[in-house]
Amino acid sequence: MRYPLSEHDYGAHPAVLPPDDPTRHDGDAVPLPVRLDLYRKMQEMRLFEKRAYDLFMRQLVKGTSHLSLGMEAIAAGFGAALRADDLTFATYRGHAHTLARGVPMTPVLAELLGRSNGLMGGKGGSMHLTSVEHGVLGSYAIIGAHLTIANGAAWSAQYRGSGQVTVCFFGDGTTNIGAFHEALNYAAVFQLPVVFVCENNLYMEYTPIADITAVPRPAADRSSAYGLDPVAIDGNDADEVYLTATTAVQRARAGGGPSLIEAVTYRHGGHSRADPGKYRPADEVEAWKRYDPITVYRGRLQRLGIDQASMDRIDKEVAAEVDRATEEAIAGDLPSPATALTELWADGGSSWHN
Amino acid sequence: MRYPLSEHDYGAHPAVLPPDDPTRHDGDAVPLPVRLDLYRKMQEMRLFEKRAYDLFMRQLVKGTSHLSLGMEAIAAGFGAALRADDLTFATYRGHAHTLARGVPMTPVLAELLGRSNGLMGGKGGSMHLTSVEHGVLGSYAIIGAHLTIANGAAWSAQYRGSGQVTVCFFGDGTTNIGAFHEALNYAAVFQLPVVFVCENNLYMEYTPIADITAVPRPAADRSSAYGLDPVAIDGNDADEVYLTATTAVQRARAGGGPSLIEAVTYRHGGHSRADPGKYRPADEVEAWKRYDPITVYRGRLQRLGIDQASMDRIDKEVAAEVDRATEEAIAGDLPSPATALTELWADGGSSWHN
Amino acid sequence: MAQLTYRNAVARGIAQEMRRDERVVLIGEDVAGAGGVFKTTEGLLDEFGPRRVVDTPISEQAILGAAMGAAMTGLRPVAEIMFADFFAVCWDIVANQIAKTRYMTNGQVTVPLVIKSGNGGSLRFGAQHSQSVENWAMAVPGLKVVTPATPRDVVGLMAAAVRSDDPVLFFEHKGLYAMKSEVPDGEIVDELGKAVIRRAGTDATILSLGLTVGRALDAAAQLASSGIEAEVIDVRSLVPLDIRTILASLNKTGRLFTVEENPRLLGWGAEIASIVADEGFWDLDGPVQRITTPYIPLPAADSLEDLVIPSADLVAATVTKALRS
Amino acid sequence: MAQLTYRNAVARGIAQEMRRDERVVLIGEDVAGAGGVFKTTEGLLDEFGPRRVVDTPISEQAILGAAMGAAMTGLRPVAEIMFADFFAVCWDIVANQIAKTRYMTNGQVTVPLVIKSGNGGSLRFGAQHSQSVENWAMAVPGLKVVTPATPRDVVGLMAAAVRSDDPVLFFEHKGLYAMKSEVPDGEIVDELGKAVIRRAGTDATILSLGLTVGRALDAAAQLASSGIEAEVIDVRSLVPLDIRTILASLNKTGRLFTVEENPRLLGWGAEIASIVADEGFWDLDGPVQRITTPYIPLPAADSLEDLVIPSADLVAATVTKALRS
Ligand SMILES: Cc1ncc(C[n+]2csc(CCOP(=O)(O)OP(=O)(O)O)c2C)c(N)n1
Ligand SMILES: Cc1ncc(C[n+]2csc(CCOP(=O)(O)OP(=O)(O)O)c2C)c(N)n1
Ligand SMILES: [Mg+2]
Ligand SMILES: [Mg+2]
Repeated sequence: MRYPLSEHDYGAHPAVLPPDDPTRHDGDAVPLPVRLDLYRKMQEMRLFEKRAYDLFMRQLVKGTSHLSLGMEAIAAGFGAALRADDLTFATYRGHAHTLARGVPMTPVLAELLGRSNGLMGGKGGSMHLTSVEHGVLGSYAIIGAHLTIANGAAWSAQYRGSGQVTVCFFGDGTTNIGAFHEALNYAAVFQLPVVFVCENNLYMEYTPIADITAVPRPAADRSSAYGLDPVAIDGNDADEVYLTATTAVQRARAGGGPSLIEAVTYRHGGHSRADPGKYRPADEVEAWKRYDPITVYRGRLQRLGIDQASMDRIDKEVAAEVDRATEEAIAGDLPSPATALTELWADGGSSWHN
Repeated sequence: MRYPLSEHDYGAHPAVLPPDDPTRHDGDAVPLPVRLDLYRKMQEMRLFEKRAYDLFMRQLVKGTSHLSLGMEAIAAGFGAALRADDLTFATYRGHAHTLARGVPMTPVLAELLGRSNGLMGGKGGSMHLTSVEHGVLGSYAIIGAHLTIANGAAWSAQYRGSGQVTVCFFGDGTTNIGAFHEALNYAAVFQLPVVFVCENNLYMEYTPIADITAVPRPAADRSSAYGLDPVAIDGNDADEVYLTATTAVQRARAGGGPSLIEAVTYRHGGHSRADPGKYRPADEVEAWKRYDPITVYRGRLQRLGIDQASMDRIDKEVAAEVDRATEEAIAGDLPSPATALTELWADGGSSWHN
Repeated sequence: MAQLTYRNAVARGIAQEMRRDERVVLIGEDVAGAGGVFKTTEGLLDEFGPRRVVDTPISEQAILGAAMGAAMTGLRPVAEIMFADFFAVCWDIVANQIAKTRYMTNGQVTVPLVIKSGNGGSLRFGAQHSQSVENWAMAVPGLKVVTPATPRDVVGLMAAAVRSDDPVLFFEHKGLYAMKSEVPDGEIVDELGKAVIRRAGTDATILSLGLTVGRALDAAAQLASSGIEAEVIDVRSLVPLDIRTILASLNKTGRLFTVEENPRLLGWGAEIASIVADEGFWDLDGPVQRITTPYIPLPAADSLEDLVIPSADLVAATVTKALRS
Repeated sequence: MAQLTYRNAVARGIAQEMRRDERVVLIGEDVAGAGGVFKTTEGLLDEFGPRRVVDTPISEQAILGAAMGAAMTGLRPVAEIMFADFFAVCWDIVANQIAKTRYMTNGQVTVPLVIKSGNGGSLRFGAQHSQSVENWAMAVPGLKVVTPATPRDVVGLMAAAVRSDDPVLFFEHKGLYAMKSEVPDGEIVDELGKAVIRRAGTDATILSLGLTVGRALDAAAQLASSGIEAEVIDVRSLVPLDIRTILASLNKTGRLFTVEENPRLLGWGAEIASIVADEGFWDLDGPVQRITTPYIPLPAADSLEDLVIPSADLVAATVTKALRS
């Protein structure tokens, strides 16, 4: 028998380091407008979540929330590869994925603040962001389930002949739960138009993924169990993500069936607001903070001839947007008490008897 | 999208045929006494289950029951490879696995008949055979769960330093349920002394496994997802099973961790008593009936110099044993009504209030 | 008007709705080629083809997740969970996802699906294949819960379930599959949330569901011969619950009995008893009594199983004793 | 006698038992290195080492299956399911395997294990992380079910749970983790199945559990100032249930109220109300009333969550209205 914590002290496991060459994808065939858009999107996610964190510290965001600071390239890269009517499924760590689809900041932030102008009127909260209008079919907070639900959306798209592709995001830790296995097999059997994206940030909550997973690459090393090709990519390089996403989405749309993509990344902060993230080797944290997807991308744009000033302008615009959203969210009313009892049923109410 | 029943009519899928050379293992290093024991055990299972079927037809066995006629080599081969104190976990299709551990026929048959001299006094029935005394830690009727429970027994053995190995049997269809995945990963992470045995009889209930599984070999093609070696064997050859079992069990006992073994076999009859098994190509059924594990083994013993008469003697002894068990089971009393309310709790009762 | 078995009525109800609405699809283990392990979906593959009637792997979470995702995006799936006991392997999808998503999204998402399942005991299948688990579903806000007791009601309630824009758990009773009775020709559509008075009476109200409807009726017949006129109500729908019919009956009879197949603790009758102890308190002439399977898993042996599931005799004896004391 | 938080009391209770009995082991997600996401197992890895305190993958079925198999073969595991909502992903292991195996095997197998879990709302975690699901467990024969309301009871009931030869579901209330109060020094061991009268009274009996104990006590204080003396009972153990204490109180007060955090339908109070409507019928001076979270999933927004979980004010108002009418 093997007990990981007999092999190393807690937090003293071997560090996993990021790639060291950020220029690898400079020459990739990604059109410049797409690249500028990717940059802007990542900044939106970054500045939005930093603000969410501040508001948390000011106790305006209650409960918990899970940030994806440092992981923005994945949501951004996939967002850019999708058609407006494509469908996405995210987790409790889903702010970025929601913004990626074009959902405005105000309702998202207002939802975190529990206001009536929140995306779900305050009833869902940070962990359940949903905007059907934008193809954001929900954020799910119990590990595993939404992979199976994503299959259903893909099945329906195929049945209805809509040509929509479904993309489902989840974490490395999620690859060890039963629903992952059922969903992947099911998608492969029926050749569903769905792309599963494992955001491998190397940790479940406070446990390194390597300690509790039988294989080194939690998703890619499982692909063959579903007859799928193993795909592991640099999740901090928006171009690598974007191109991989484009291929997988096109394949799905063309009837080529599901894909499973493992995008390796890192979260800058803790698992959730309460967590300082102390269980991670310092050199690992440092290296990944240096290999920040926004830094990587800004460097690339610069090498490709975009001047600092244009990028600064984007940053400023985004910052202004975040400020505006903050004001609008804080200005939102509390939900009307009556709404606590609405929308359980399709008739709008929650009555259980006559 | 792919719909298997668009590709072929129901029951008209490609046949999967057995190996065609039954002599391959004639020269294997299996001692003759073990071989004679394997033969006897398989006959016990066979004749016992044929009798169970008759009693079913006579409406003495109620409810349902699942026979493993044609699959005996697996339970027998593993049974012979185990130490008396090793632990086994079976499914609703578990008569053979129970007999394999030395549980006498009478209480097993009496349990099927719902008698007080049944293995569990009639409270468990055909699908839940358990004999702790013989290391038979239960038969489980809901797909998947017992793989996780087997891990617990293996963990405990390791923790207690007992040196026991746990063996867990399940079907091909079971490889698509979530608990399979969780159990395999868990066993591999903690390097538990457990052997998982997938009895691949090519069908779940009435659906060919190939139609609803993403890979051709439902267990072996998943091994690498758990860092395990792929092992697929001829489940109708008791020697191949026995030798594979011995290796895996020794490995587990020596601290080498878990194994996953896929043993390919076939059930002669339907899934359960109600099922005539009509969804299977006729040539497939015929070929596998010819490649009957008992026929294969009798042929081998004959080639190895055992005369027909000795084998007939074994058959007769076993038949007499089955007759005796039948009499004893039928002579058993009905369970006393009071027992319906006993043994929910460790205090022997079922009270929920003071 | 034709005689139809309860099991065939299931297929008829589904077929009625599939003919009407292309968005209705059926998935589950062995529901297509084999026509269901209980033969409740026989003929549907032939009529509607492999695109609308789909066999799945043994992956209950994947099945219900697929149904949910499809329901969220324009289909109206019917999914089968073969034995209701197996809800336990996919309860997250049912209780945490299907039931809660509309509320959590403040109504953005609608989840119109039906989960049909073989529920209940009396077939000697033992503890893991015999449970009555309507009460599991009743406890989770966001699920409609029905149990038909007759072939006619199977058709009518199935139609209502498929047409409902909310998720419906449709509990078929395995012990009733072989029951045969008259079912009117033509389309049958019921309304969810309506109990039915199966026998009128003045002395006691007996609530029943699924298998226990027949037993309650048998008990009422016994009671009548000794001068007690019991009113037997088939509750049919636990959510929504037809409290009005129940309270009106109690108002007439003054005594309430429930006949529940589920084990005692928090069986469906507990909720109704608690409602009655509140809203019907001043109508009660005596204690509310619940007749249930005891607090045990079901034993496999026929002799034991027959002992523990409430019988007509037990119902009659309980009512008699209560009314005579 | 030291001040201890409810969360630290959990670790103290487990440590007390681990010191006493080498067979006691602890498994769960992040329970070892991190000391639990709610910090309820802090210090246990340091004291007992990585062999007895084990971090697992996110595999709730595998965790509980491992606990069950180990319990069947000589260990006495404590397993954590982080949030009680997650019981839905492993309900098969709990409800169909752990609960039923002893009965099905006619007593051959004993399953002495504890499943601890963070239950309940009030922390603004939303619908999938806030449920009170003791009632799910109470409905399944074969599971003992406890919910401590104080740090002292956490220790005593944990000890009782670990020493029980039956499986025990130990519901910690997340909203109480920060609660701090006196806990006696030395070994504390309670008995399962005993309710506690937290405040004596003569006019009404208020049953409470977990988070609602404090709210019921606050309500009783309010009521006292307007001349109503309510007796507040902390039920503590749903299975076994201390009916005697409840009926004795009712006998004294004549009125029964339950304060339940679970949503209305088939909350734990329904069972008690149904028992009282039967066995306590002649003691009742008026309707039995249940105060529960409405029939909804919990909303995330603080303002909405506070509205729907029963408050002291709501309890006081309900009792006042009932007694004054
Ligand atoms: C079934 C279930 N078990 C446990 C949890 C608690 N939990 C929330 S997030 C998390 C870690 C998930 O890790 P991963 O999948 O890697 O995603 P990440 O948070 O790193 O993005 C856990 C264990 C849960 N939400 N659901
Ligand atoms: C969770 C669950 N789903 C469905 C079933 C119904 N069922 C019983 S046996 C069976 C087929 C199992 O196939 P396989 O694993 O290949 O075993 P075999 O019966 O062929 O030995 C099914 C679907 C079940 N018992 N449990
Ligand atoms: Mg992670
Ligand atoms: Mg099979």
